[in-house]
This record gives sequence, structure tokens and C-alpha cells, in this order.
Amino acid sequence: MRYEAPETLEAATALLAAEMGIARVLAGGTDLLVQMKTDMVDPALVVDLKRIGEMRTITKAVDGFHIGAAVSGAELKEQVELKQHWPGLVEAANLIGSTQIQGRATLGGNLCNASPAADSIPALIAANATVSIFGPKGRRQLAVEDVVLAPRKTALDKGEFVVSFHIPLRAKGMGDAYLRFIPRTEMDIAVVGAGIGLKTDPSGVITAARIGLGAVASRPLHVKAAGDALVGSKLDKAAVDKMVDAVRAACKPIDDKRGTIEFRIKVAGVIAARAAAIAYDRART
Amino acid sequence: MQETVKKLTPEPEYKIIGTRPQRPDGVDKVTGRARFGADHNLPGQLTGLVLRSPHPHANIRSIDVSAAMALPGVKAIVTRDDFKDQGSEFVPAGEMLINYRDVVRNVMARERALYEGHAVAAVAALSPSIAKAALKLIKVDYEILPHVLDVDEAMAPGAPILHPGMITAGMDPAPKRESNVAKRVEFALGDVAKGFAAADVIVERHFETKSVHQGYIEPHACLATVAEDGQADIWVSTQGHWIVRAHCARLLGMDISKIRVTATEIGGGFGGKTVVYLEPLALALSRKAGKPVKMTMSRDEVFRATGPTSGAKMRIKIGATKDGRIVACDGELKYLAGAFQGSPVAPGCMCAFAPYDVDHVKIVGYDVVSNRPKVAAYRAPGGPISGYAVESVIDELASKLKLDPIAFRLKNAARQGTKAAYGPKFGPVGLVESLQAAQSHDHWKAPLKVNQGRGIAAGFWFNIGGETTVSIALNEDGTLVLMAGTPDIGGLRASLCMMAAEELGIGMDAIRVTIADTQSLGYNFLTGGSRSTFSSGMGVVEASRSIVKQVCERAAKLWELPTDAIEYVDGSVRPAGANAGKHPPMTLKQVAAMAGKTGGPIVGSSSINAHGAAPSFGVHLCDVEVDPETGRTTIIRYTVIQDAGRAIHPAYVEGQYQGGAVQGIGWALNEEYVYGTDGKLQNAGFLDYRIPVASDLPMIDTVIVEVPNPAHPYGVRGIGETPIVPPMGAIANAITHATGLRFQSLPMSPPKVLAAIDAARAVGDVNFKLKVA
Amino acid sequence: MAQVTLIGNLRQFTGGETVLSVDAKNVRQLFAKLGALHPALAPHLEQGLAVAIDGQIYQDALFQEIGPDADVHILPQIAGG
Amino acid sequence: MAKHHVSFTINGDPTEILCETHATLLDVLRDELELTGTKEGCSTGDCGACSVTVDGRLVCSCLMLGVEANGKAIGTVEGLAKGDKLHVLQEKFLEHHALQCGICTPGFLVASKALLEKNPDPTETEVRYWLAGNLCRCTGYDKIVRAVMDAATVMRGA
Repeated sequence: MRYEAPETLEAATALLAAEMGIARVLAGGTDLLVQMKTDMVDPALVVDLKRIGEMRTITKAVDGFHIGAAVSGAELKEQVELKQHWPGLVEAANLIGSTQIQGRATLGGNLCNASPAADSIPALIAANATVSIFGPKGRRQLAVEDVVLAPRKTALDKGEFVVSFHIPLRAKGMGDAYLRFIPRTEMDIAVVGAGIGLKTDPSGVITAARIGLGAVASRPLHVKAAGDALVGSKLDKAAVDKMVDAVRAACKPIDDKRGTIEFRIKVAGVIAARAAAIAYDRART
Repeated sequence: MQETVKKLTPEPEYKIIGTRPQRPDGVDKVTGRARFGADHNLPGQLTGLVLRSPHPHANIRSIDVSAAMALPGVKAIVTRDDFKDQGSEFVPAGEMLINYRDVVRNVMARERALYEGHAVAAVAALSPSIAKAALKLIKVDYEILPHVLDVDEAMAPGAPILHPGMITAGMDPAPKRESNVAKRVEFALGDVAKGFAAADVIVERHFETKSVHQGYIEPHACLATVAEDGQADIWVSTQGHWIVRAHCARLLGMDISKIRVTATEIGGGFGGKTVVYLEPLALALSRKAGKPVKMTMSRDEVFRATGPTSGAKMRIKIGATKDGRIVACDGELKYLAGAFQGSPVAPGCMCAFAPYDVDHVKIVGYDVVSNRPKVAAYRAPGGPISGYAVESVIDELASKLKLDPIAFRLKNAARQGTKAAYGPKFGPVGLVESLQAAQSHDHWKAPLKVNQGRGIAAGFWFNIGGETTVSIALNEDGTLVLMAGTPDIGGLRASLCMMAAEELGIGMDAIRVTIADTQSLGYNFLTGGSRSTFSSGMGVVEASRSIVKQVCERAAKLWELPTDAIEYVDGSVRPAGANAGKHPPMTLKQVAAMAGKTGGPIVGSSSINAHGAAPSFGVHLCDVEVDPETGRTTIIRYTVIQDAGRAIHPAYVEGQYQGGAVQGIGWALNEEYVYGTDGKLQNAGFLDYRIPVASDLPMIDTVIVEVPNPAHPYGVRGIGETPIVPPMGAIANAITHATGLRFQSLPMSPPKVLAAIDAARAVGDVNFKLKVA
Repeated sequence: MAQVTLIGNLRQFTGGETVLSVDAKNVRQLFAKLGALHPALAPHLEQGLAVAIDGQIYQDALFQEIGPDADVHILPQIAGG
Repeated sequence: MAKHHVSFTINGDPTEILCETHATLLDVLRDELELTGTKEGCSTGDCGACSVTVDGRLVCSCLMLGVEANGKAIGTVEGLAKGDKLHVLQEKFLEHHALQCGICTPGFLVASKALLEKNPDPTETEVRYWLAGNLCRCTGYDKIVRAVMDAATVMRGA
């Protein structure tokens, strides 16, 4: 196994594109090293992206936040402004693993590990995030919900990697939240996760809503119908019930060691409703 | 909430017993200096790794190691061919009786691989990466056989048979057909039919529990070196190094004197480190390679190949009269033993009804093999499983009888003179006192909120003594060296040091405690069965008293007085009685300085088979809150009340209570071995084998009840096992009182609880009482 | 004579008999006499048993004294975790 | 197999090693530097026994390659005590008897130190959540949480 730590995007792409064997990018490493340890992957090349400046910084511009894909969860949490704008997203990122994992784990890694249960993805979907991808053909943008295609499979081509996330600024009347269900209070992979982003008008009527779900299908979902169900309401019971029905209808989960199909479908609705209440509160304050 | 100690008998005037000094090994353990199993290294050591069966059940047609052996850097490979077969013979070594025919097959598969993870070969190589590469080059020709995991499947007619020719023992007449049932046991008292005839209320329920792992944080590890002349050394994380020595000598055909075993610091065991896995392999590899071999298990290997405890299916039936007298108990327990016989079903049967004074009892147990790792002891082996079932039924009976659950238990509680459900009469025991302490505890009276419930359960463990050697040497400056042979797994050095200091009337600082290797001390049975403070403590007292006697004799000689004219008080000797004041007192230090001239070194030792272990009863109170929409249970409050006999070091007694309770909380709520239909374990890691984490829990309050054990010089009972017996019952009962529903299957994980909630809602169950906010 | 109760599976080696009166001064004598009385039982007395004498459980204690009217139970040996 | 020349500081001391690519920081600490105070409980980031700090951040050393440590400041349990003086956390763990077997203790101490440096006055809940990635199977966490809270009080006063 070779280890490289390039300092530019171009150099990183060149290394990844040229490798004939298995190449892996290393950001926080909290998934990659486990996969290597358990013999799930035996890469010929590991490219450490943490020396590339753009990947390690968070900037606030007029069009929103640009979050480097290799910024750790612990660093994200310390960004007061980002937390004020998108508390749900930061909370989601901070649910990934323990304090120790937070010291290393990144948004880029959580996305590109391509687990249906990744905590940050539903929250990123809710926040209407896009990703900036760099590769042999240069840069391209993709909506966050279009990156993961299936478990362990992304839309990235050979030589490509995610550089940063773009998240719009929070306008007045917007709020987000992410909740997940796990059997313990910490250290588990989400059995179900739900991220909600809402926009309300001054009277409190929801004018737009985005709902992302995790661990209920082969990839994280953007459930448009669920968001639409809330639009025009003040999060009254009828609208929430409609949203919950849409959430449950979108779930195509599996039975596994973490939960049953019935449980996941049921609890997806419960968690989405609870997250919606938090997001609505945040939108109104 | 501060911990309390309830003194129920007049307290002798102790200076040190009952205080909370720092442990002698404490600084080493907070600085990283303490060396655990994997922290020992030797120059030139090789890395040993194990090839494990990917199949739950397969004939091993052949093993070809030639390609692996040819890999540069590979120094030795061992397979079944390197271990002589052992005949079927039950030997009391380690936990319960073991059969070396099975032990040799468990450490290295012979005819068959009997579970996924079963060792098939082991490699020693220059580096971990070479060893890993070598494992991939070993060709094993498996003939895959159908597997069986569940107790009912394993007992069903026509089930795949793990051990051809195995006939169930304990049946009269013996069955003609082979089966997966290794043994049937039965314990009976009185006439249950007659008992049930007198009952006004009878509750009979079926229960299921899953296999759970001890979950010690330190994986198994050892370092072995065998010299060309056959003299061997092994450093190993174990609960019993003399047991390791015995097993290794037997499996490797070596003389016991050739093997020196040093118990490293041990990172948790809970029963799981009372047997051998890596040790014989490491010795065999080292013998073959002529170099030291270090072996450590990965966490994955720990889960797949080392002892969980049994999963079980049970039927429990208890009858009581209107006024709350239990008149009959009947039960049937089927425990999974894993690939080889030896589940703790017998103690499970004996413990089940032990807290209660009942005239008519019958309980039958089955020891059932299946294609899972062989179970190892786990804290009060067998007791928590049957205890959960019995305490659930007791709670339901109390509800049916409209009796307070503590009052109901008090009315039937075992006490001194009660004929235990397993036969003999109890001496002084503290169940009544513990129940009374629960009744008067503010926890019992605290108000509950919506969706919360409170549960209570009692629990019991026998405790044991056993073979023990202790030696105390008086150094020339008056300090002492104390050697014990039971590994210190949770503060033993502290309690032994305290007992010695109390006896000798000196400060603990003057005594250094060492856990001696097998070459430096006589035989010791292992740390387990809650015996180490009891047994090694007895040894310490005897050895200390021998020192006192010798010191008095030396002073008597010096003063030319009869020995009985000397008294030893607070670390000094002085003339007593008529001779009082004739000579100034001599300190231990002064006597020590003269030892060489007055007869030689002063050493006190004790070699005993410690008898007189006394049972410990505990009572747990637990409050839970159940989320009506997700089925998630949160432990809101928890109190452990238990009879310690006497707490030598109360902080470590509390620690045992708290730790046992939390292991039980894990068992009750989330822990389980999850298998796929392919017979492979799906959650062999701490990510999905969910032991409790800090944020899952409240503080665990404790009450130490002290009903001294008259057979121990300080009244000690064992206390480590009992705390894991009541939690599952207490939590199940609490969830019942929160939800109005009964749960008869562990773990009470969210999907299971939510399914029950939904079912209750669907049928409009009148008992159901959770409310959505 | 001590009253001896056999607990658990031992009854299958005594033809179902579970309570016996035996005159024995210690555990070794007790085992010898029981073995002589019920030869099928003898091999099972060699390993893996505990003896409770007036409630106190002894394991591997051949010379433990048994009082003239002692209440004796023979049961499986106990270990632990 | 090519080895990488890696230099970093451990508990303030400059250190240089040759490190295989696949070796984790934990492997480097335990096997190369013989700093065995940092423990291996799972190698998958689930138990926290291998907790160390890297440039002040708490991480699992099993989830970081040794080569990644180049230029970093590593803190381990061996660096807690200064000379013959134990760290307040070490003293409090002893005083509260916050360990039984002790295998998880180094990880808890390193994690607790990182907590108190960031949050000198944590609530019980904050302590419990911060330490959720450190597994202890012996104590039920009660005495550990008490020790950390008490250490925080003392350190605030100091």
C-alpha cells in the first residue's frame, strides 16, 4: 500500500486517476481504516486529502457556506456562525460516532462512504446542499442527494473526489433539524434518520420544506412528497399526518441486526414528525 | 445520591476494614504503567494468528499448510495434528467440570469445525502481515454440514447432530438415540402436584433469552516461550494462571513443573477468562519455532470464538395461596451450551427458586449443544437467566394477588434455616434485610411520571471458596511482601492488603502485594465464583496470624518469657499480664531487624482449601421510562441493595454492585448475539453488540447490607456475581409497570417493545397504559 | 446417623432413593459407604460434587467432619464467573 | 515494503520513527515506541481504549495511520503526570476508585482531560455524552463520572 498526501486538487486527482489498483481517498479515515482492518478493502493507494487547503476550510460567502470535505466534525461544531444558520446540520454531523470519531470524521467521508445510514446526508439534503467535485475533467457540482447511488456506491467517477459542500445561507423564517433513532444514546449507527429543512412566511405558514431520510432504503432519500405535505400548513396535525404518511410510503428498508422493516417504517414517521417540530420552532425564532 | 452501608450487627473495632484506601496498584493503572496481556514482549518474538472456520458446521477433510509454510518469514504452523487427542474425562479445572476431549477440540478443531470462528490452524511468523498472508495460503477442505443454532431446533427430532453418538446423560433409562442434548438435570423438593393443588393462583409463562458476551474490554492475549529443553514461560491475561498451567500441560503433554505462568494485569474477565483459547496454541507454536510467540485476539475473534453465556428457553410455573404464600414452583430450562456440552443449566436450576422458602419445587434442565461458540462462565453462570424468568413470574403473581411486590417477597423470603430449593438449609443470609432496606429506601417511595414504571427483583448466588495459597514475608526493615495467587481483577490487592494491615496492626503502606506466578507460590484456584477476597482473604488472615505468632515467639526468646506472656498490639509486641511493663514494647520493625539472629526469616504462609463460602442475596430497584412511539426504554433510576457479609473495601463492593447491574442492564435492553440464517454471527463488534455506554445510564445507587458470614474471619461473603442476577427481572418488571404489558423475551430492544405496544393498541388491550404526549 | 439427601441426578444411580441414613465420621467415609451401598453411584462420587453439612457447603473436603446427626446434602459442585 | 520517516512529538518530546504504511498510530505507539499505556480494545473506533490527543484533538489512535502523525503533537496517558506529580484526574480516579480492571482507564483519562480543557464546568450529562465513546465493562461508569466531575471542580478552583 502506498500513501500520498498531495497539496493540490490537481495532484490528488492525478494520483487517483493513475492508480491501476484499488485507490482510496483518506479524509478522517474513520470508515476507511475500519474497512482496511476488517479486510473489506485492501487499497494499493491511499491519498490523504488533508493537506489540500480548500478541503480543510469553512468559508462564508454571499452565496452561502463552503465547507471543506475534510473538515472534522469537531471543527464543524466550533463554527459558531454555521451552527447559527444550520443547527440541524451541525447536530447531524456531530452525531457521527463518539467524541473521538468527531475528532477525525468528516462530512466528505460520511457522504462518500455511501452508507444509507449516514447521519449527515439527510441533514444535508434538508439544507439543500450541493457538493463540489474535482476530477480529471475538472470541477462539477452535484446535488447532495444524487451522490450516493447504493450502499458503498457513489456517482463519483475514477479520479474524482468531493472537495467541498455548498450550503445556502439561512434566510429569515428558515429552520432545520435532524433526529435519528438508535437503541442506545450514542455509538450506534442510525436505525432511522430524518432531516428537515423548513421555510415559513411571517405568519408561520410553511412555504417550502425538504425532508431527507436515512437508513430506510438502499440510499439516503430526498422525499419530496413529504416536504410538499407540509407546505401551506402551520405544522398542524393534519399536515404532519400527511407528511408522516408520505415518509412511511417512501421507506423501502431491510430487516437487519439494527432493526426490522416494520420498526424502521414506523419510527421513520415518528422521528420525522419530531424533527419537523424542532425545525418549525427554529424557523419561528 | 451517596452510597450507604447498612451495619446490621455490632461492628467490631476495625481500623482499616471498612475504610476506602487507595488501591496498591492504583498509580500503575492511572499512569499506563500497568502491563496487561498484550503489553508484554520479548526480543525476537513472533506473531501468532489463528485461521478460523468460516462455516458454522463442516467436516474438515484435509488441511494443507505447505504453501503457507513456504512463505518467507513463516516459522511454524500448528493444526489438529499437533495436539494429541484426549479421552472423554471430566476434570474439575477451571469453571465447572471440563472434559479434555472437548477442550482439545475447542482450542483446535479436529474432525469438524463446529462453529463459525472455530480455530482450524495457527501460524507464527516474523510479522503480523506475514502471518496474515500465511493464513490465506492454508488450504482447508471443508465438507459443509447443515447447522443448528436455536435450542428448539437443536432438540428437534432429525436435527443435525454435532457429536455423533452423544447420548443424553441423566436420563433413566438412557435414550437409545443420539441427540444434541448432552445432559438432563433435575432438582426436586417435596411434591409439586400437591403444592399446586393448594394454590389459589398459578402463573405459568414461557421465556427466552439470547446469548450474551462477557464483553471485557481487553481481548485475550498471551506471550509464550518454550526453550529447547522444554522449559516454558507464558504471560497471559487470565482469571486463573494455575488453571492455564494445568490445561496447557495436559494438552501439550508437558510436565506441570515445566510451565511457568505469569498472570498479567487482566482487563476484565467476568468468567470469560477462566478457560484456554490462545495459550496452548502459543506454546505449541513457540515449541515448534524455537522462538517466543505473542498472540492477541481481535475483537471480532473475541466475539466469534470465546465464551458468551447461554441463550435459553424456559417455562416457569409458580403457585401461591390468596394470602401470598408460595406453595409450589415448577420449571423447565433449556440452555444453549454452544458447540460443546457444559452450559450452566445446573446452577441455573439451583438458583432459580433459591430466594424463596418453598416446600414443593421441581426444576428440570437440559444442556443443549449447537453450532455456536462454546459458552464460558459469565458472572453467576446460569443464575441471571433463570432468575429473570422467575422474578417476572413472581412479579405477575404479586400483581394478581394485589400484593406489594416487596411484601410478597418478604413473606416468602429465604432466611436462616430455610431449606433452600436446591437442598441444604441456609445459614445466616441477608435477603430479608435487603428487602427491608429496599422497602425503606426513598427510591421505593419516589413518585413516577407518565410512561414510567418501577420494577424490583431479587437474586442469589452461592459463592465458593477453594484451593488457595498465600505467603507473607516480613522484610528486614519491618515492611512486608504479600504474595497471593488469585489475579486482581477489580481491587483484590487492596482488600488483601487491608486484611493483612488490620491483622498486623500496621499501615497498608508497609505491605506490598504481588500476584505471584505459578513458580513462586503454591497452587491457587482461579479468581471466579466471587472467591478471591473470601479465599485469599482467609489465607491472608492465617498467614498474618502466623507472622504475629512468630514475632511473639522471637520476643519471648529475647525477653526470656514464655510465649503466652507476650501480646501483639498495634504492630508491636510487649510483655503482658503479670509481666506487663517489664520490657519496653518492640515494634515489628525491631523484631524484623533481629530476625536473622533470633531464628531466621519470618514468613507466614497459608495453604488452604477455603470452606465456608456463604451466599449473597441482592435486591434491585429500577425505574424506566418507555417511549410510546419508538419502544425505547430509558433507565431513569437504579438502586442495588445486597448483602456483602462484610465490605472490606466498600468502594470496591459498590463498584461490583454497579458494574454487575449495568451488565444486566445491557443484557436486558440491547445485548444479543445476532445470527444470520447462514449460521454466521452478524454483530461481532462493539458497534452492533451494544453494551451500555456512559450516556445510557444514571448513577447507580447502592446499599451495602452487612449480615456477616460466620465462617470468615471478617465476615466476608463473595459479592461479585450476585449483582448481575436481578437486573433483567427488575427491568422487565419495570417495563411491565410502565406499559401494562409483559415481556417474556430478552433483550427488550426497541423493535420488540414497539411491536408489543402496537399489538396492544391494535387489540385495545385494557392493561396498556402508555400515553403519547 | 447422618441423614443424607442426594440432590439432582444422583438418584438415577441409587434406584431412585434420595434420602439415606449413613454412619460416617467424615466425607471420605460417607462416600465410601454410599459407594458400597450403591456401586453404580461410586464413580460419580469421585468428581464434581459438593457436600453440604448442616447447611454449610464444602467442595473437595474429604476429611470434613460429619456430626452424628448431621443433615447432609450431596449436590453438584458450584463454580462461578 | 517501504517505510515512511515520520516525526512528531509525544507528550512534548520530539520523536522520529520509521513506519509501515498500514500501521496505525496505535501500532506505532505500542509496537514501535513501546508506549503500552494506550490500549487496544477493538481497533475499530468503538471502545475508546486507544484514545490519544493529536494537536489537542481527542481521537482513537486505532483510526489514524502512523504516517498521518507526521508533524503532529501526540498526547498519551504517559504524559498526564508531570514528574512525580499525578494529574488531578489521575488523583481523582484513585480517590473515587473509578477503576476496577483498569484497561479502559488510560483512555478515560485522556478523554476526560480533553473534555475539561474544552469545558471546565461540564454537567453530568455532558460528561456522560463526551465519554460515551469510552467503554467500561466493570464500573457501570458511576464512579468514573464522579471522579471527572470532582476533578473539574478542583481544576476550576486551581
